[in-house]
Amino acid sequence: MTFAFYLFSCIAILATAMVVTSRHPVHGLLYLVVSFLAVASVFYVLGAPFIALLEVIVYAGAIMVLFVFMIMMLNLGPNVASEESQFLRPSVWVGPSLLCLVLFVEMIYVVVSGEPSATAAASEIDPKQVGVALIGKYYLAVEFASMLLLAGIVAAYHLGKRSLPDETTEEAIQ
Amino acid sequence: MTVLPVNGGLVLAAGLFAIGLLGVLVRRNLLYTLMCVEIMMNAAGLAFVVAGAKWGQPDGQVFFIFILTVAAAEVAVGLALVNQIYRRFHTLDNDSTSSMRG
Amino acid sequence: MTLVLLVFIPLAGGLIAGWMGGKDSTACRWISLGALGLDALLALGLAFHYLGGSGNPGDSRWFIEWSQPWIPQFGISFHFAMDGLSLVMVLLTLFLGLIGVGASWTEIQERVGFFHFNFLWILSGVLGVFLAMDLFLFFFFWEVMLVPMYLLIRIWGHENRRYAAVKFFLFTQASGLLMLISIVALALLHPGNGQGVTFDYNVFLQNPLHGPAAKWIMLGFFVAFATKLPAFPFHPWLADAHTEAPTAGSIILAGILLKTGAYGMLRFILPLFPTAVHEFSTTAMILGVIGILYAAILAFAQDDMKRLVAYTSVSHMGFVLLGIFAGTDFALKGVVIQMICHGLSAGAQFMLVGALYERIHTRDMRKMGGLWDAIPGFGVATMFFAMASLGLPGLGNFVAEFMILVGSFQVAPKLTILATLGLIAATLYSLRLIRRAFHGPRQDEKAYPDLTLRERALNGAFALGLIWLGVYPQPAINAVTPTLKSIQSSAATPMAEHNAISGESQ
Amino acid sequence: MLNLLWTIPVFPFLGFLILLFFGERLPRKILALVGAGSVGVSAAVTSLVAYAFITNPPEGHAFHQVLWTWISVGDFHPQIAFYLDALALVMAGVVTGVGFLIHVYSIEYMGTDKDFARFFACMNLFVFAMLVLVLADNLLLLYIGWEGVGLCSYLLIGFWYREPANCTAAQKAFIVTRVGDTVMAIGFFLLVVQLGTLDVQGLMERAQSEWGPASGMATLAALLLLGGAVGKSGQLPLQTWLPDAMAGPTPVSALIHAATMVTAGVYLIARTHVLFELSSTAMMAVAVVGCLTLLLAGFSALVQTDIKRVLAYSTISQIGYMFLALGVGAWSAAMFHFMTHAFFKALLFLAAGGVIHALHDEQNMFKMGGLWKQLPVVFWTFLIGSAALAGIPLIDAGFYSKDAILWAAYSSEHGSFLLWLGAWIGAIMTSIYTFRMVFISFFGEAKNHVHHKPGLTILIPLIILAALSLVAGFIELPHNMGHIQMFSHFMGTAFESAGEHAQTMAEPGGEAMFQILAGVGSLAGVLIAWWFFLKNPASADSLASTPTGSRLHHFWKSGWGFDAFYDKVFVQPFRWISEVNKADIVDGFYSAIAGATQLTHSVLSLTQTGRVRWYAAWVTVGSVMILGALLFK
Repeated sequence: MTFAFYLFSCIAILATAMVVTSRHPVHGLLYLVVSFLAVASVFYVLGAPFIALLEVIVYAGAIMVLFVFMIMMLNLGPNVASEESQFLRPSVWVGPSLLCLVLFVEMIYVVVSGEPSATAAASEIDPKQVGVALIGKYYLAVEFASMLLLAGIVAAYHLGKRSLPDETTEEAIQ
Repeated sequence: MTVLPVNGGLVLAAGLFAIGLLGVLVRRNLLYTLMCVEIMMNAAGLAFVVAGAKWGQPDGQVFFIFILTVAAAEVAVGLALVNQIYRRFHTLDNDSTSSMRG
Repeated sequence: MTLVLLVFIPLAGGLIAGWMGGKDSTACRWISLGALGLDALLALGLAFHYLGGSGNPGDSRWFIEWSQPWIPQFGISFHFAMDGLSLVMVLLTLFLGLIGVGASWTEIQERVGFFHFNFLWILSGVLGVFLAMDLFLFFFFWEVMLVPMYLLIRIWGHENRRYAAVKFFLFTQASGLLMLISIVALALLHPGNGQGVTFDYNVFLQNPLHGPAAKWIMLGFFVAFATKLPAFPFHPWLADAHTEAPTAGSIILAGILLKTGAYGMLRFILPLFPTAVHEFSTTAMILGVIGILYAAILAFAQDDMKRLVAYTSVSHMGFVLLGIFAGTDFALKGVVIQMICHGLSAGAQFMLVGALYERIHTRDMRKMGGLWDAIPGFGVATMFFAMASLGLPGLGNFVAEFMILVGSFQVAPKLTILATLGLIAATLYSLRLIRRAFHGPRQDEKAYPDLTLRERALNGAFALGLIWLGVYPQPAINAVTPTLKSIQSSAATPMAEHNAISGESQ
Repeated sequence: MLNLLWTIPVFPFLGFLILLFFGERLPRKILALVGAGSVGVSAAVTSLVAYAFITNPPEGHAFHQVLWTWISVGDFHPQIAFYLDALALVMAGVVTGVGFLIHVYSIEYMGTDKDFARFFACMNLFVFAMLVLVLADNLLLLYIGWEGVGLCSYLLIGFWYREPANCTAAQKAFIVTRVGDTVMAIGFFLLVVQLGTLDVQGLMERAQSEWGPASGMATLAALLLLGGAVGKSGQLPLQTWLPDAMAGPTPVSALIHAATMVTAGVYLIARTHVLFELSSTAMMAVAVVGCLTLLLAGFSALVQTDIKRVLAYSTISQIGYMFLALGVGAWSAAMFHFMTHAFFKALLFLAAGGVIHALHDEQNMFKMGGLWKQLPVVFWTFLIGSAALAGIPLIDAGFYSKDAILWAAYSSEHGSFLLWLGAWIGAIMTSIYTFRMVFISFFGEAKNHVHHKPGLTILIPLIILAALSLVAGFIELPHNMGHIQMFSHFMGTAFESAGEHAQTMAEPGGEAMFQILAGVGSLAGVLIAWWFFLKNPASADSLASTPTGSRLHHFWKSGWGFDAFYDKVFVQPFRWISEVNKADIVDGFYSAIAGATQLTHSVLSLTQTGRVRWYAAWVTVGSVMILGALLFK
């Protein structure tokens, strides 16, 4: 089990790194799917099969499909890739990388210094438990989440319309 | 009885988060920015699930579900915005879309 | 219930006037006049009943009291009460309110309904301030009068109104915040009546707060009231607000809103924090004296007529501050008379400046001169109120200033002598105003209409009030005597030695 | 009859109200009737009251009439109440009597002025205020009149307000007297706080019983009251306003700045004489102020060219005599001189006004000359007035009243030889400058044409006043010449101690010598004036053109440099401060807060770039720092 965990972890890290560095959005997207699948496996290893399934269905499935649709709709030409490579000079990488590294080190420090026993007994938490907690203790949060989704739908519908009044350019002219 | 690599899980979450953040900071393409935000949220969810697993409680997973919801809504709205922006500016470079004078 | 009605009538009148405004602006003026007239009749009825001798309520502190729980968890209630001091201030408010409606009869031509809505809501807030005996309610009304006043300046003001309105708002709001903190701190720190937190004035009154906390809370109140008053370092908002406000706004601002600061000091600071006041009184009196002289010098230098009058307000309010913190019988009674008289004289002066502006379209005295030739009625009226403002004996301001100065002479002779120099300074700026605007050669040969009948009537009302208070102020003094006595006895403990001295020498 | 007392001030006040409200609409004849008539009625009532008072004196020789209680605070109850005793009666008589004559005179003098109604309104208001002042039963009510006359003085000096110089003079008069009034107000505070009343009689009793002689408090209170008196009466050091006050119309100068208002200070001190008697320091101060003022003003009068300014300085000087008399405790002598002075100075001003009027507002004496033939009545009355002013022996009122003062200055217990000497030199100066004025303006060659001769309404008041100037002196004669003491006996009912002074003066031999000296002095003055200004004018000019002479001339003419001094020390710094601080430095502090806020805003708005990646970077930096702070604290 431990071995599986480390394996999938490595895959997730590598795939994610490829996402960040890839030149073409579609390539990045595929790496992202890989990453999500790896994380789903990690979930399974950690004893959360329901979440692993959700990860695959919602993240790797639905959300990624949305991205794909969007890329297809925008119909980005080949110049995007070359443009990207222009942006991605090494000098651009240095600062943010250092910053993220520091943040990473700090987080590691938190994790390491927090608890002497680095491990815990594995115990699977089945969907039933999750369901009871979700509809019991967190019923109000579920309501909020549903409202959020509704708001997301409305917003996406509104923004997705073709003819929005062109405020930005007007302001730019002023 | 197997032993869970709790620390390993948290370190993985931290790593994914850092990489996602790096992407947000470096990439100028809005699509990439959105993808990297997804990565970061996923990492956060991972941390929740690991913590839940450690204490043997379902709450971590519940929160992953909430994060999932937020991510879904965010992607929907975000992609609609990307669509709109591309239509208006004919580019996805988020530096060139700023009209603020600041 | 009468008290609630007193506060409620202007509120309702404001709503109706605002609603009517779009259709018929004359009707809307009459409605606000009617609402205020009704209110004034009510207040006069109360005055005759309770001050006219027969209806003396005996030993009770309040004439009328009305209380209804509002937020019982925190001991907050709709607690209104009226005593002599409140009654006098209510009468002044309604009098100036009526004058204000009259003064803006022709001046305000745009958005008349909304103007009267704001105007009446200010008055309602002021009435609430004078009647509320729950500190939370007091703060509520304190804010109610603020926002419409801001709008009044912002919308109907003169050239620089935006700056003035924002300045007014920021000063009052910042100081109001301090007061809110003080009120909450007082409610939390006060032992109360043993039934949890309370904001009730009577409870605070029975058991004044002592110690270092009292000092800080007192300072919070002081800064808030001193800003409203305004006292010396907190005065800069006033000149701009008064100068830019429309005439009715200036009248209300100078006549009543400033008085809420003095009222607050009398009502809350003196009796609730006797020891703290005792320690602080010298500082406050020094601030008062500085205010008197400093503002007088500022007034002397101004070219803008309205600004000059505005600074005279600061100077006169310095006397009020001096008197309040002198705390003697003489001084406190003088303070009340000064509040009324300043309301009348400053109100009249602002009205005259406004009427003059309507005719010659400037307030710059460098562009005036020799106006007595063209509009002698204005000259006479301005002369009269300038004389009132410089404390000519026979007019109310003299009685007030004399009593304040005698009262403060009992406790601080040296400071009083300095304050008395303010009388000379008042002469300087008043005469300079007359000299530059009305005397000297004419600057142009245009003919201007003199005071109309309406303006004469309004000025006459002011003048009669001042003469009455100048030769027979006793009714006003009698009305507030019980209140001031109880304020003094609450504040007396540490001041006993002073009163003993002054009592013996009399 | 005495109950009519309260109506005396009411009539002029009614007149004022009528003129104020209907002045624009009524014809001039009615205006004149109301303006002069109201004062006339008041004078008639005064004489009725006086008759009742003298024939049938009330108990204690004082009548007290309470109208209502003004203020009542604690034990302090000033009332609106009138108090009539000999002192008040004499003052009221002079105010209404002389006032009436001057009003009548003004009907013609101001006849062509377009602000006829305003003039009479102010004059009536003045008479009202002055009557309140003299009849007041307490100092607070007196203060109403006191400031009221100040206001009227201001209004009337600035009557021709179109001329900026007049406005300046008016303002100066008000402000300078206000300085004195403020000092006096402080004195009131002291009295109220210490003695608990301002009621004059009660105050005097309490002062005697609680303070006693030579008490520091009494000295302080008396000196503070003196401050007010000095301001109103144009004495050192607040005398500078009075010469400028001549900017007003001449009847105003006659009524306010010669006969009545400026003597209010004398009245105040006489009224509170018990308080002054408690303190020899204060008495000394009064005497010294009087003596110095009469000398200084005498020298200034000597070099003026404007006829009204000569008279103004002479007024200052004569009031100096009254102060001197007060300072040596010769209360009734002071009041006697006040009365005769009111007659002859009003006369002089009115006669001078006649001349000025006849010459179309020419006030420079050196442009008059030779007028005695052209304006005979005016000339003779002016001459009588001058004789009274100069104190020409035996024939006129001025001699007797001034002589009483001179004698008291030497013989009284507060007096001294130095005070007498000063007063005597002053008397010589008086007669020099008076007859210089007479000789220059009425004799010599005519330099100006008389445009129109004064009518009867001008001449009748002149003649009446001239008669009074001659005969008024005979009601009080020194005991070696007739020994009539009507006036001092009458005044004695108001001043309990006045009788004692009469006894200390009983040294017949010495007094005769002093009378002769005084008479010789004034006659010598006439001779000197005749020599320098009529017989031999060149000698006066050559004296004035020597370097010392011209400097002295200039110095005296500018009133001993007081104006320049006050300008440098008070006026300029005040103007400077007010000009510098026009925009209110305190506001600068708040503007600085606002400025700092705006500065911070503009700095921070630089970070609002709209570049999402930078925002994210800043968020990251922030979280790194917060995490770091938490971990490695």
